[in-house]
Amino acid sequence: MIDVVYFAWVRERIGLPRESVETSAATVADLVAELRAREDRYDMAFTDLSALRVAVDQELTDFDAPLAGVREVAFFPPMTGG
Amino acid sequence: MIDVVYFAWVRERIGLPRESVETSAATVADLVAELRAREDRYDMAFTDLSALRVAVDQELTDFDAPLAGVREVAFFPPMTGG
Amino acid sequence: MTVRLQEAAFDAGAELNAFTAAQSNAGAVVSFSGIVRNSARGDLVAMEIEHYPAMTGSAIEAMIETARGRFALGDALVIHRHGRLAPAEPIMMVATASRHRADAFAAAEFLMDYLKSRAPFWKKEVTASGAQWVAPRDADEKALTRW
Amino acid sequence: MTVRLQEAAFDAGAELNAFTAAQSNAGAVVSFSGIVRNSARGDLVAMEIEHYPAMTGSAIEAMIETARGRFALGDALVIHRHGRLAPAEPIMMVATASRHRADAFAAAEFLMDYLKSRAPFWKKEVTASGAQWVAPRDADEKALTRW
Repeated sequence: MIDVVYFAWVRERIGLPRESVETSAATVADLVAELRAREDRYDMAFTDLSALRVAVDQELTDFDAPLAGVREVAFFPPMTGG
Repeated sequence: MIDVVYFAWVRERIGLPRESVETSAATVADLVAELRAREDRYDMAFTDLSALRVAVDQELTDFDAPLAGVREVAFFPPMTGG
Repeated sequence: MTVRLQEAAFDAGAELNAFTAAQSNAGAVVSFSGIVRNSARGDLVAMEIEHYPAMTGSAIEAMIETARGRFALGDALVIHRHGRLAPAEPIMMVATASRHRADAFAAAEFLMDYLKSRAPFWKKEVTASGAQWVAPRDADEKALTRW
Repeated sequence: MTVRLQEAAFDAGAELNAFTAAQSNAGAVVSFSGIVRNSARGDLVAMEIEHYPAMTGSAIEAMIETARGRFALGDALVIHRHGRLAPAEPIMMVATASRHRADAFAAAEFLMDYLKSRAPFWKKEVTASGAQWVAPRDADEKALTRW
């Protein structure tokens, strides 16, 4: 089980801020493929990966990051702090 | 008559902050030569012109600046504001 | 170092004075304050700021540690708000202290560049005609390349 | 713009807040505060600052005008003290306001670089063992070459 969290318009498109996902995906990209296969709202949220950023266990990383031992994956648009 | 003003260690070496000088010097450099000829304390203050800066009528300038129509010449070391 | 994430407004001047008073023998203190600007059409109702609570604090602390490794940085303060803000309200501030000004300026700019594009905050402009997520500016991503 | 030359101490935080409140739709405010550091041997008694009253104000105003021509600078404040200051006292501050942070930072650094080496101030360190005029740092003169 991995906690998957969404922020900003990713959260709005998917319609929830957080969910637990039963998955054996090896990488973030594999997890994205599984989520897209679920429902249109996921498919649409992940259409353009270049518009998305990902953090694994609260560290920014890439979509090819491995998920072994990971507890939390977060998807969100480019950050606009400051 | 030109008002000549001194700041920081130039003022200390010459021993006064301001004086009126009767001069027909054409440039700042000519005025410096006249002052150096006066007394040792002037000669010593102006020994190393690279360690001095000059302002003419409150504008930073160079030692070859003309003095025609000028009312005030200031001599001082490099500035250390901020 | 101090990192504070909060919904409440803060007093930038009081924070600057407290930060400055806490330094020993710093010659230079730089501060940056970010303020909610109105929308291009002048109809901003609110700026909503979302963040990633489990990540934000540690991400900013890591940025300050990186800045410490690159600049002679005596101390740093970051305050960043989240929630719903009105136009002209303070969003965030950074303060840095160093012996000399070059390090204080560089560290403050470094922290701002990273906070803009690498700290997990997202801004949404709420106007009379609707709400819209703020798009990142190309200049902000580009600013990171200088470090 | 505001330029103030004074012997009295000032409250940097209160000045920052007043400056910020006076802006309309600035998104970024940068401040720099200069503080009297102790001497290398820790025996500073006072920092004496001499200036050229007939020139100082107009020289700083000209620097701000130059900054306005080079950066998208909404407003600027410069406060600089003269006379006898104790260690840890504020010497001076600069504040700049712009729509975006890059201009506010650049204008503040530009003003600081010019104030350091082109505004007619001279600092003298008074220590237990005597008094000495502060020599300009090579880095300060060199900083001007980047503008």
